[in-house]
Amino acid sequence: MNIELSPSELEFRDNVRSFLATSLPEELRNAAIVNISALFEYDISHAWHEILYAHGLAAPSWPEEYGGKGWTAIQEYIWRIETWRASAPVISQLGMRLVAPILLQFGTEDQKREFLPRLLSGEHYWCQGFSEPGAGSDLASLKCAAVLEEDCYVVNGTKLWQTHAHYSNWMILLVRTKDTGKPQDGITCLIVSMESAGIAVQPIKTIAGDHEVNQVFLDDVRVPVSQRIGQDGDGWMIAKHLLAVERASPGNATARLRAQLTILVENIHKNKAARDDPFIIQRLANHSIDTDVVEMLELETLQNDPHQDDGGVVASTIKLRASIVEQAIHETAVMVLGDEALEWESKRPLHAAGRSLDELKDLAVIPRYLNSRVRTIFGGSTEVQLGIIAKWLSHHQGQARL
Amino acid sequence: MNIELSPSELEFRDNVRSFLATSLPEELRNAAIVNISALFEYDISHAWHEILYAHGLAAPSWPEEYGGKGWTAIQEYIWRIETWRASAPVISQLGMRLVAPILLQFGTEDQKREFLPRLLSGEHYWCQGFSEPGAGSDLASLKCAAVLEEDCYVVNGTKLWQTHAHYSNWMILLVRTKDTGKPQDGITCLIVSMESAGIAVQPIKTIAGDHEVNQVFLDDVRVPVSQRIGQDGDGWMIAKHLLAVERASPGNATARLRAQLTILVENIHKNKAARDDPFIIQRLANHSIDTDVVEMLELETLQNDPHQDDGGVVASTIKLRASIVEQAIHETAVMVLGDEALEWESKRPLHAAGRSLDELKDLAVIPRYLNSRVRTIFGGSTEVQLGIIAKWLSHHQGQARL
Amino acid sequence: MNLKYSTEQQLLADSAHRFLTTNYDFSVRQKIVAGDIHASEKSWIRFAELGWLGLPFTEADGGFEGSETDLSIVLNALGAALVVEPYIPTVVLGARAVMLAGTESQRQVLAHVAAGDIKMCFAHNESKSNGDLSVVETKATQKDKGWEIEGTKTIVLGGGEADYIVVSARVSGEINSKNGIGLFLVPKNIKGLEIKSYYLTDGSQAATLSFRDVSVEKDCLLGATEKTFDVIEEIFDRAASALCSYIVGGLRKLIAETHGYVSTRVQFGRPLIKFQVIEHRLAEMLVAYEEARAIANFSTVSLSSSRQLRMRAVSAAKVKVGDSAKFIAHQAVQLHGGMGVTEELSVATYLKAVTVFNLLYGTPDQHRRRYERLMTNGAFATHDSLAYSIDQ
Amino acid sequence: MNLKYSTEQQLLADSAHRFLTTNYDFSVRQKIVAGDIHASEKSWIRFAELGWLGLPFTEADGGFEGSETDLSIVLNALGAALVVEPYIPTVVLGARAVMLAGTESQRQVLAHVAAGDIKMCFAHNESKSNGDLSVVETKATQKDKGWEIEGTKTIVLGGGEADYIVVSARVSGEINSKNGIGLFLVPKNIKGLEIKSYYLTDGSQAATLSFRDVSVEKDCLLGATEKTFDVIEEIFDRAASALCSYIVGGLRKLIAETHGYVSTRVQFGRPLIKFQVIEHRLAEMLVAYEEARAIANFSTVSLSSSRQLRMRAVSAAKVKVGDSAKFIAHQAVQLHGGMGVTEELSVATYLKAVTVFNLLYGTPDQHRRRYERLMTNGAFATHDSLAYSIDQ
Repeated sequence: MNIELSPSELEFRDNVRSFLATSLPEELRNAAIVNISALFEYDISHAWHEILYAHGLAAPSWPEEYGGKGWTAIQEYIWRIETWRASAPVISQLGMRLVAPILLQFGTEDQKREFLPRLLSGEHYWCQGFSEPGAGSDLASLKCAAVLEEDCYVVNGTKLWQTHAHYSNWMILLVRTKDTGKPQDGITCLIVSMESAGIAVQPIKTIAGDHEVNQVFLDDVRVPVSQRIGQDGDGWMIAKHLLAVERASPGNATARLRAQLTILVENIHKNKAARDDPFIIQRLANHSIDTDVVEMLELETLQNDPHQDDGGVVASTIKLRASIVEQAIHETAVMVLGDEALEWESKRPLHAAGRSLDELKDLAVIPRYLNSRVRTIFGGSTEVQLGIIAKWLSHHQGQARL
Repeated sequence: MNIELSPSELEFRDNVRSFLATSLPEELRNAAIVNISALFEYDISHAWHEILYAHGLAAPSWPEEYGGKGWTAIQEYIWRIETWRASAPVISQLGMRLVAPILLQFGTEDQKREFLPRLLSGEHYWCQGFSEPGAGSDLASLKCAAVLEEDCYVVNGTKLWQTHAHYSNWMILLVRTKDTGKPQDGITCLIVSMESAGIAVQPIKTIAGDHEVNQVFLDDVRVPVSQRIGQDGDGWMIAKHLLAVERASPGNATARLRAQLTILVENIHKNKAARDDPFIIQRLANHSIDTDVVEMLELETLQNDPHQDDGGVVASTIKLRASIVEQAIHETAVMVLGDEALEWESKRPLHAAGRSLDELKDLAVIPRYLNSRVRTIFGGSTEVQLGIIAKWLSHHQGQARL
Repeated sequence: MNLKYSTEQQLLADSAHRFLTTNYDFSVRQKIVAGDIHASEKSWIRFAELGWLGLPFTEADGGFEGSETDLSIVLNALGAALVVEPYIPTVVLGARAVMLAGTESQRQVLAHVAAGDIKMCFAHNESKSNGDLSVVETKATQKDKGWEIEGTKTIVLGGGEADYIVVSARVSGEINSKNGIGLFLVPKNIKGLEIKSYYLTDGSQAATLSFRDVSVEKDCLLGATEKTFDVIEEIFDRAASALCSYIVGGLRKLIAETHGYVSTRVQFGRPLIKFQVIEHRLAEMLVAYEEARAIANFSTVSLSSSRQLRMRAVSAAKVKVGDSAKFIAHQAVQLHGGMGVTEELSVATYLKAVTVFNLLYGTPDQHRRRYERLMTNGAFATHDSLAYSIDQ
Repeated sequence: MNLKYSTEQQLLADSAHRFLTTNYDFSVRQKIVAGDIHASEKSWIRFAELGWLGLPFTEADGGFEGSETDLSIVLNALGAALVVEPYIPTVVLGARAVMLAGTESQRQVLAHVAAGDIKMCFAHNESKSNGDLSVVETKATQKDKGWEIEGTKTIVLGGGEADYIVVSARVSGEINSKNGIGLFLVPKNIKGLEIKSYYLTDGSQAATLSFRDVSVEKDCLLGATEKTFDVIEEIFDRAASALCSYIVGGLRKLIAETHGYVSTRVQFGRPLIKFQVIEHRLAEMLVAYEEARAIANFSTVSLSSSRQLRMRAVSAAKVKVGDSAKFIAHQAVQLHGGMGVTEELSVATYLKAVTVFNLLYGTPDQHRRRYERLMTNGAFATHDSLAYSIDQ
């Protein structure tokens, strides 16, 4: 075993670094630094999307024929580490990393031609209509129903937790098209224009005062059959595939953590009491070691055969640990700032609050801590991950990986 | 609310202190200080029993007519705190605090006359035959069977975890006398002489090399019906009663913890690196605060009406926390001594190893840490306690105590 | 020793909780935080009518001579409802300074507090304090007719709503000398006082108070300056203890809310509480609550005891309640899943209140260090029972 | 970058585990710990035959030129079986000192090690060390024909079984100077050397070595004294990393044992593993194991890298593996219930091995502090990928 990058990989990294140094506008960078919500605010991520698109870097991991660069997993990894390191925003992952692979795998040629270029250019912005009130971790119990009437599905129901639905023009939707048999078998995947008649988006304000997620009501929404992905009843399989794709995001966890660590280190440096506090330094060291561990686990996955699914046990381990480590980092950030962190600025997005960058950095600390609580809830809660891991272990008769 | 003792209670404490100062022999004290197992070694606890008996203090909480002093709960509390504070051994609790209340409550006059005085004097030493292989937390599933033949029960089966069975001359035993109906209904309580034919005691060596517990095999052991406690089938009720009595041991948890803390403080004082280590001092402060909490919870119980059973939720909380705090104290003790703790002295009892008191104190650190692991297992594991607490909370519709 | 509530105290607790459950539920609180001043004022008047605002004052000062325990009971109920009005700044801090150090004529303000006419605050913290109570840079200079105050006070709880401010200022000595600090009772509308009001994480209100050449009368000085540091230290401890009682009330509510949620929310065909992991998590939350409750009571009973016992008990409580509160609030959010991080349910607001709690009047780390200092200086012995405190 | 085992390495792992499962199960280990010297010697010879004892040596020295990864694979297998023979003292410590600093003639000892004829140890620690590697009070004074060594070495792993001892002694400088330390290769039966052998918690063997006027030849000195501290530091790191690989093997076994136990043990009518709390606990143990495994690999690959990366990686590993190991061992005992604390099952012995692990070659606290120093001194940047290490 060895851990070092090859000379050509190091050169690739240096090229990424210089691209970022010249192409990332300072105002975007400053806005990204004080971004508090789970995703980057639409105004900054979209602006960055356009810059990347202009440089052919909107979706570098896509195949070249669709406008990507066909990067290797290690190159993607380096890209992520470097963009977070440079405090660049991350552009919407939903379209780029979830919708696109589904279209590539299951979409018709027409669907690919229609949607992939607009996704790449940023003209289309996507949200995901999977969860419902009462169907989150337990996706198979979803109730939102679609009835086929001639060449349209007529959809009725409610979806919950649609991130950025209020900015989106398209939604990828799971609906129930059959009520009998195994609940998993009656699910179908549709794509729906958010401008369709009968769609209402209701904002949900979350713990730090952000409007990031929504509840989406569908009332007799007509979706042409041509906007079905795969066959009727393929929804569960597509969702599972999407989950597997979601797992393989090389460097996502590490890059996020290293970026949060960097902000924390900066805050500790600014604050003499924190700098001299052995307990703060101890916490920082623990966070750094925990991040080293997450990175080792992620680096190992770079060599994995993407077709050899391990049931997600490694992805679950990484997700579980990275979530907890990130929460702990934000707890330390609150400790470092102390009671100075308590002033609440309610303007959102925070970067538009008309305050100085230094003030914004302090004002971001508690909102970020509060928002970090969702890390162990969304995207598969810690409890769900432990269930997956336990199942894997029993399946392997208690034998862990060597 | 107020927390202070009354002047007469303080006077009582001072009397206990002077009694201990004059009556506790130094060699017993030194042996008790390096006692590593869950109970005090028989040789020291029995010697101390004889001294207490001579002073009429072998069972001060018993009613005066049976040789006790009829102490109040607060007096008992003070006694416990002071005896641990003076590093006195604690005499066998099984006979004094478990068998005696059962005899007082359920025993015949003959049984009381026969057994209580000998228990008090120390002539009889008891062990408990409840658990079995496969029936620990799940006591109702016990299998050791007794068949009535004329005026004797004939007992066959195996009991596990009999503490000090190898020093005992009597055992209080739960047996199955009925195989039909609810498993709880077919259990009967017997008292058995350890000299009975058909009893074999097999030592179990535990993690720190101690011989403290045993497995007891019963092969056609004949027990006269006159040695049954209560009626045939009363065993489960008696076990439940015993559990309730066991819960009300005012000061037990606090006094133990304060004694362990005292040893830890002494070890830290001796060791300059530990004394100057902010992390060690932080751990010590946490242990001390945790002990303060356990004591507050115990002090509150002193005013409880013993007839008003709360289902054991407070006792469970105290047991759960005290076990964990004690384990953490011993982990710190290992850290304080560092690699100097690693030498293993296998002689048991440790106090008889022919080493100096200072050496013995160091040699006791790791065995004590290892033995402390049973705290969260025996006497109702942490998982069992959480189950009791959860049940209570649901029974009270989620309303905690004010 | 007596660690149970009396029958009267049980009644007080029941009535306080009942009153707030009926009149100050989460929707009322949300309205108040969104700016409904009328609802807030109405609540404050009701607090006065219930006798809560004058609870600890002597009868002569218009109060009810309530005990520390009585006060803790009201604070517990206020915390269960997460009341945002400045009860602690007014009754526990500002008024307490007057009680401890005021002359008879200065104490006249207390009757107005009890009646609900006057709110107060305690302006001591400065940007350089960093947890050290002796740091006072704000200056009070003696002028012919009185004093002139100059300086800035930060994170003054209730500072934007207070009618009267108790402000500390240095009369003599170095910036961090325990001697030479004066406390001054100042009305809010005095010339030269600029109040910059803002909200904290949980929607409660605080302010930065800037004193620019503020001239006050001679009789605004509270008590002798030699004793002022002790007063400040006691108020600090009383504030920390009051916050503990308040948040413990919130934690109890949070457990009830969470228990209710997991009992009704169905996943994979059964209520969440039927999953053993959830069941045990709730039990762990209850254990943490019991610990917090017990040690908060220790701090309450310590307030009328010796200085060293008080400091030990308050610091133990602030550490343990802080850790327990964080655990319970985090788990409450976790068990609520996505709903736990919306502003629709109250659970997110309780987490915010817990966050504020852990940063005010000493963080758990700061209190742990004070506890360590007391322990290593021999202010208490770890082998003694807490009940031995009286003759130490 | 390559973080997978090669096919050959996979085979090495399989054969090592298979060999020890067959020939060194828990009952064999118990016999050896109880004093069966014959069984122990037999095992040692087999280790030699399998090529484990000369694994890292060059071919010229009688070895197999195994990589750091190869060595970690064997260590992992040894840890799974909790092998008590002094493999680490001999191969990783004593022999490594000779490899790093020995002359060709001194290196002749390595072939004997590889053949299983000679065991070694590394005697550096002293009672005043307290984690500081530069502390050497033992003195080496130059005499006409060679050196005279005087001093006492404590907690020398394998010190009672070693045929050759590498001992550090001060040639010049202050007691904690990094300069002026010499390493000497000394046979066990030399005049004036008193070896007080004893057992550690887990049944492995250590000794106190007292040197009283021990005269050694001139050519016993290993390498130049200016470089000796670097050698000692590297051996310290290699020891810590080896211990990590060893104990990670044990942890994997411990999880398998625990999984097996809770799968068969029935309580309240069903196997323990059917209780969700137990199921999730096992999952948490696996997560802790994965963390330990991954970071131990980081330390392995760092050993042939720069000094700073090595120190960072080894300290990160010793901290994380230590914490994970303690968690896993505690939970393994807990889930075994009463059986977990008997000497009948192996689980108690694994806890003892974990306890020893956490006290040898730097405690988690000591390594955390070294990691902190590297971090705050800028030896690495927290925003850089571990894979960037090469050009830092």
